[in-house]
Amino acid sequence: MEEFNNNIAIEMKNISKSFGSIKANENVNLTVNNGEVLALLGENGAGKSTLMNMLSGIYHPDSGSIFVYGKEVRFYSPKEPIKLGIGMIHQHFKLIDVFSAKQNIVLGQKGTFVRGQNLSKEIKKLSDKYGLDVDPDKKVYDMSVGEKQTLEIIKVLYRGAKILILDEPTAVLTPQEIKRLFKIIKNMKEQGCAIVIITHKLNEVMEISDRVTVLRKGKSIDTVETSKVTVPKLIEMMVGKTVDLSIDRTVVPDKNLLLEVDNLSVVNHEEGHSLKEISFKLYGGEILGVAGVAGSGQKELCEVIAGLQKSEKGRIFFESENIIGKTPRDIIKLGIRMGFIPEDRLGMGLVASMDMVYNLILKDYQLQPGIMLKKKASIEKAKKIVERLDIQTPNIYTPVSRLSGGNIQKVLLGREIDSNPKVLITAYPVRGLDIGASYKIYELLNDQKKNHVAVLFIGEDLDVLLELCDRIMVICDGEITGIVDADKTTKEELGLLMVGGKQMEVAND
Amino acid sequence: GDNKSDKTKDDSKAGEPELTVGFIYVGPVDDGGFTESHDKGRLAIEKEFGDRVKCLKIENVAETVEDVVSAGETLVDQGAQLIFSVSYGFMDGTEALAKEFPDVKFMHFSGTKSNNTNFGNYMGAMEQPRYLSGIVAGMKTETNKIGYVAAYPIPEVAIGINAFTLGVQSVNPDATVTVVMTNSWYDPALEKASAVSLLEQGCDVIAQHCDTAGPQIAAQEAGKWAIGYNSDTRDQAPKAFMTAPLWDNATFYTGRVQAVLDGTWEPGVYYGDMSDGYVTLAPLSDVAPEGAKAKIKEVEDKFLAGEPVFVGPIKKQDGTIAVPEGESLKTKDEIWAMDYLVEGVIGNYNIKND
Amino acid sequence: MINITKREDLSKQKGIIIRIAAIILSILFTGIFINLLGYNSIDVFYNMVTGALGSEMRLQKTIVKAIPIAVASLGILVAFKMKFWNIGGEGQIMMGAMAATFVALNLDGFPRALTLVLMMLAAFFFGAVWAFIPAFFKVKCGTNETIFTLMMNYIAIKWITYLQFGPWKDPNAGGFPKIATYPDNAVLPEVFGINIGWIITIIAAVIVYIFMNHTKKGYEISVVGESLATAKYAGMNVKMVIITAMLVSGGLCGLTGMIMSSSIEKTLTIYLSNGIGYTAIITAWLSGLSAPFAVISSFAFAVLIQGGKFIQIALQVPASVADMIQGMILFFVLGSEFFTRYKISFKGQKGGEK
Amino acid sequence: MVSFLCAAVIAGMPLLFATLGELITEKAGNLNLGVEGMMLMGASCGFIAGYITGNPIAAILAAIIAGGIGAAIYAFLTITLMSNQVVTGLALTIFGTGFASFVGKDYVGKVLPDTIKTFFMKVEIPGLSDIPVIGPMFFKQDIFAYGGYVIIILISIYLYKTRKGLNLRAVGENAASADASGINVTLYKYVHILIGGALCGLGGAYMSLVTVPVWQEGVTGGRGWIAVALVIFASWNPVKAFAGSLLFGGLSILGIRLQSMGIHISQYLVDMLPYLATVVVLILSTYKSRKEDQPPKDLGNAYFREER
Ligand SMILES: Nc1ncnc2c1ncn2[C@@H]1O[C@H](COP(=O)(O)OP(=O)(O)OP(=O)(O)O)[C@@H](O)[C@H]1O
Ligand SMILES: Nc1ncnc2c1ncn2[C@@H]1O[C@H](COP(=O)(O)OP(=O)(O)OP(=O)(O)O)[C@@H](O)[C@H]1O
Ligand SMILES: [Mg+2]
Ligand SMILES: [Mg+2]
Repeated sequence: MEEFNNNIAIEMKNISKSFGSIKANENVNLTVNNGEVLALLGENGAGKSTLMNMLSGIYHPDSGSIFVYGKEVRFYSPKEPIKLGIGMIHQHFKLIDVFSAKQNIVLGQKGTFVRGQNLSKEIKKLSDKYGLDVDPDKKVYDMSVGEKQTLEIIKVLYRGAKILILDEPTAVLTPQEIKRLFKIIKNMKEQGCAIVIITHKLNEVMEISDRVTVLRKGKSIDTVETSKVTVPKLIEMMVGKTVDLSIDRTVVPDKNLLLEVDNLSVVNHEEGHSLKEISFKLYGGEILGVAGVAGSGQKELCEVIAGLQKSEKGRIFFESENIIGKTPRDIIKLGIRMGFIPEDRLGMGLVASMDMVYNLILKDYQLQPGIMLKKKASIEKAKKIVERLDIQTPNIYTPVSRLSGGNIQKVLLGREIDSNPKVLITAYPVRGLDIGASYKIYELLNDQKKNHVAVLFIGEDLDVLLELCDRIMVICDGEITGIVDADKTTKEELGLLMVGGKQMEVAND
Repeated sequence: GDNKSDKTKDDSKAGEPELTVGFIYVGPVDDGGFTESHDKGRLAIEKEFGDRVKCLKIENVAETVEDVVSAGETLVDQGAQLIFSVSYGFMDGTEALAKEFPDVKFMHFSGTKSNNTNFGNYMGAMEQPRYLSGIVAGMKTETNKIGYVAAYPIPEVAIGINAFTLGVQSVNPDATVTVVMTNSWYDPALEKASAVSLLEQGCDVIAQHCDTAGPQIAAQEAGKWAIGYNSDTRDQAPKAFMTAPLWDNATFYTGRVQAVLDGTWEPGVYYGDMSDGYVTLAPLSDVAPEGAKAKIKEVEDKFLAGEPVFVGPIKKQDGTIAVPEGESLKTKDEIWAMDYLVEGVIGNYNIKND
Repeated sequence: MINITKREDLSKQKGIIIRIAAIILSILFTGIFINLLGYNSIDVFYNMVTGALGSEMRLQKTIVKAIPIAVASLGILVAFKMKFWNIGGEGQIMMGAMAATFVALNLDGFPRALTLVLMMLAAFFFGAVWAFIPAFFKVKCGTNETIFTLMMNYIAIKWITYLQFGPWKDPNAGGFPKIATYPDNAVLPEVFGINIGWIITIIAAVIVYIFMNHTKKGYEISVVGESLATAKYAGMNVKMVIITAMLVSGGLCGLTGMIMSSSIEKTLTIYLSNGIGYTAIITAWLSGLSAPFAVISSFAFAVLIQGGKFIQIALQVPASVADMIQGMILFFVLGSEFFTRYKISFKGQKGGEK
Repeated sequence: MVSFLCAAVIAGMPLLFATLGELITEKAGNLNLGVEGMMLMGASCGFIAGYITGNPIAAILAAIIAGGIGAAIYAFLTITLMSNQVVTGLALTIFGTGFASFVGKDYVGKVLPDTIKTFFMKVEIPGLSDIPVIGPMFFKQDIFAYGGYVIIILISIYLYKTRKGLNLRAVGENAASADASGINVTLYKYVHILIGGALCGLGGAYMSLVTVPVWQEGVTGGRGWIAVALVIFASWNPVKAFAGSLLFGGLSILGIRLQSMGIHISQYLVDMLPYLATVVVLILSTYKSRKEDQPPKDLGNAYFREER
């Protein structure tokens, strides 16, 4: 017993924290041992990030106590936890873009001068130890998401962290990158570190964690050993009831060609990505999945179809109209009904500080006659969407930034669906959403498909792609490496195509 | 609410004043230059009349009609019956005020407008002491190059430059006067920098028609000599300061107030000269050239006797005749019609000709 | 331990209470400060308020001062709503006034109404042009508008200086560098003793309110201000939106210039704008970028200005004290915004069941 | 020509101090438009202290403190109370101008004691001052200017070579990230805004103690605004700020130089040059924009830890 106690890295007791009237955490308890991975699970807004932010000094608990290695501590800023060896990797990276890796690593550290050679050597030693790979002089703005995450990890390790917190680290990673990350986590665990990981992907929980703590509505529900629990049981703990996790894929008869992309090339100078001579067809009544390593050209593909990017060459036919070179405005004015759910919901799809009504007008106002803005219809529409998609919001006049990720996504999806689109482009629509919300979204997409909408679904979770889509198009480095039927392929095959495996036979019918 | 304001008044009064006088100033009263020289007149009123006359002033009024009218209205609101507005740029504002308050008397400095009921203007024959200061400069210069830091290309400035230059040439026909315009009445750093650049061009005496002592300080730092303006600033550059043409507003202002108290005030155009003591030349300092004192006395006596400053033949910069031989500019209007610089001046006056 | 949390929804009542508390506090603190400077703070505040509002004439003067601030604030807020930091109001006012002056001086003999309308159009147009230049470079190459618009102020003022001293110099002004006074048909008429600028202000406020809140363009401006990417996503022509908003913003500032030049000033001078372009930034911000509140905050600021002028005369306080009072009150009002957005609680030992 | 360059250095010095002050402030993520106000506070207080004590060090300290007090008001409002930076800066200009005029009321036109004048006299640096052009331009200046050179070097080293400088840049780039890295964002902002204010105060004091040297209302004559522009002109680089200050100093006296040489060119249009130059540089700089030359990303934003 004594020995076990010595092994406790973190103990959080009766932690409470409110933001205004919202009780984000209420008497939460949590224990993390050295040499173990604890998964922290819960729906959106359950209070996971809040709890961990208190451990990293970003927030200060209203009440309760925190023990680190058996000693009670009080954190008033991120500085103190860093000193105690607690490192957190936030969901949104906390890196300085114009700095090099090296500069980011020494940020906030003791010392007078930014050292050159020695520092690089130290970093090299550290990355070798954990099997990480980073170029110390590369600027963050030149890095891929995976590299940035690696940098975050090295940053934490360089500070001598023995306790590591990862908030949704896999949400933006490719399967390969996730695999690598897990290897690093296991490596660290073997070195005796204590690790907390927050993720919405239950298979990851099963794979990596030793124990699971579940939060629901700000309260800690239970902690169980991973080996003694099943996925459905975890979901029940999270949601409070059982949830059906099957996606039914109906086949819609008589598909008609709605969108044809022909020999399309795009260069994105800003981010250095591109699309090279891609061609494919999208039919009404199907979901075409797009798989690929992050940054393979998914963003460019969506944006060029939506008219937000210029193309170098090629054509895009909507029904029979060539919409290449048309701006979103032209497309709207042409009466083409196309829905687009971009990757960055609050940055692109919605106006964060505005309420639902003003966010719904966004897509309608252009077609209103006259110069005045007419809100009435949108108010009705907002009410309807709230009801139909079961959006949790105080009222339709609450700024959308106040809603949770899942509800924000529903607002966006609700708006795009409401315009009765013929083509719906969705980029990572469930990113960061909890299980319940994700399946709600899948259901909505399936409904669209049944209504003969052509859905382009950019996804990252291969299991979901395989279950949800009719066909899957794999892109690698801006090129199509294959378009395959979802029920005739495997994860392995997709994985191979994603890293540029040989061109597969095209399943265009 | 009225109790309160009565009380405030009670505090400040010791016997009701017979007259309230208002001053509208373009700068702060302690600008060490133009506004301060006029504020000395206000202080003289306070000293002379004590409790009989109350003085109100407002500083930093912008040269816009809006600001001037607003200041004037508030002064009248506070009981002013005689208002001096002390900047050329206040002319239109003062005119509007005179129209708005026919019972209040307005005096505008340096302007050209007036009426015959309640709006007059006043100005001084600064060309007289300027001419005298030119004599000092002309006698002092060794390089025969004299610098002149001026504010704006306007008649007042042109008259000053011309009078100064004629003074210089009366004792030193070979000397030239190089003019630099700063386009500001008041920019200590720029005025000094202007003087520095003149000194570097070989000028060894710096005169000025702008409000700060910057040019004199520059001259002192270069080991050269200077002629000030507005106030006797010999403390600021004791090794350079030779003399300065000055205003003496005390007599004029107290006289106007006395006239109002006596009921003899009349509007009209006042052009005070050396015989009135309205403009003077500061006593020469130790660095002034030998013999200058006598020479100045001689010319000053002529002026006091009524001789004009601008006596023909006077040539313009381009060599054409401005005032033919045998003629001279006598009245204010004749003098203030000058829109040229005289021969011997290096510098540009009329930018329309650019 | 002090704990600061963000407020979610502040009730209107509480918001008003906080703001009133801020004003009371600012008066208290500023009052102490004034006493430290050696003045009686009760007198000062009493006179500031009565000086601005205490009589019909004073109220009129305050309104006259509020008019240009309000119209310029309306312009500024349009740009600010788009997060385009237009601090070029000053220059846009000047260019608007220049255009109005050109019309006024060249269309002598036209009917008054027509002249005035043409002047307004010209002023709006030139203010808009002056704002268009930074807007154009913003959309073309993404230049920083804050500094660009600031520089445009200086360029405008130097340009007007050039006109005033050069090509536009009134030949009938006796050589003085002033631009001719407007003929009567180019002067705004008065209603209730105040120039009709106040009617223009109300109309402009209503139009801006409707424009920003009830038109498609206004909506587009808000969206562009919040997120460029979203605006593009929604098919907005972002460049056109930016340009349009800046044309409106600059146009309104230009109109301000017309009102200023054709109401009281009746001419154009380099001092015309007199810092209104900067003041309007403050008032626009304090209004929360809402048109009706911009009018109110402009009026409040005018009370400060008029009150400040008044105490200079009534209490003979130096201009600098009025400036400091203005600055301090602004500090408090700005600081009080914090308490409307955040809540402070002091945590004792009550937390955590032991 | 050399004398013109010399004069340009002097004209550029106050700009240099103020620009460096604003640069440091902006590196901490704060845009302070109160430069003119802080310069005036420094100019008047520096002059008064010098006049009363006759001690140049006291004068400089007073200027530093005065500029710092102005900056402290701004810092408290924008950091702790998170008020809008642009508007707070404008209010600071109003306040600072009034404050400087008020305290300086009785010192207008007063003459500094000789101890101060001699202290700030031009001194040649042996050896260096003999270099053609550069020598007389830079190494025949007053001790205050030499202080300016030292400050440029110190700031450059601080910003680009030290950990603290790195932390500072991080605060300006992304306050939330800096905070999460254990940097005390509030402290960094306060300290650097105060240093910035102190430098602005020094810029003002250069005018009242060296350039003119007298105290007069509005002695800085709008140079504070130019400094704000210069920071951008210099793309947040202290060395470029020096070059920019010289250029602007030179342009500001170009008109009068031409006049004194008898060259006729409309002065009003010459006066426009510095502003036109800024605009042109502003436009050109967008064409070859390196990410490192861009403004600090968090410039103008208040930081609140619990904000999302
Ligand atoms: N900075 C904040 N300001 C206000 N409220 C907050 C803040 N952070 C969290 N909350 C509140 O706390 C609750 C818990 O949020 P938290 O981010 O911890 O959820 P989470 O479990 O991490 O959700 P997700 O899975 O979506 O990341 C939310 O409902 C939210 O209302
Ligand atoms: N500024 C805010 N004020 C109050 N509550 C907020 C605020 N921002 C977020 N929240 C709350 O925080 C909770 C979690 O939000 P969060 O943005 O973390 O969602 P998320 O699902 O994690 O989305 P994402 O994956 O995009 O982060 C939500 O319940 C939301 O209501
Ligand atoms: Mg979270
Ligand atoms: Mg989240």
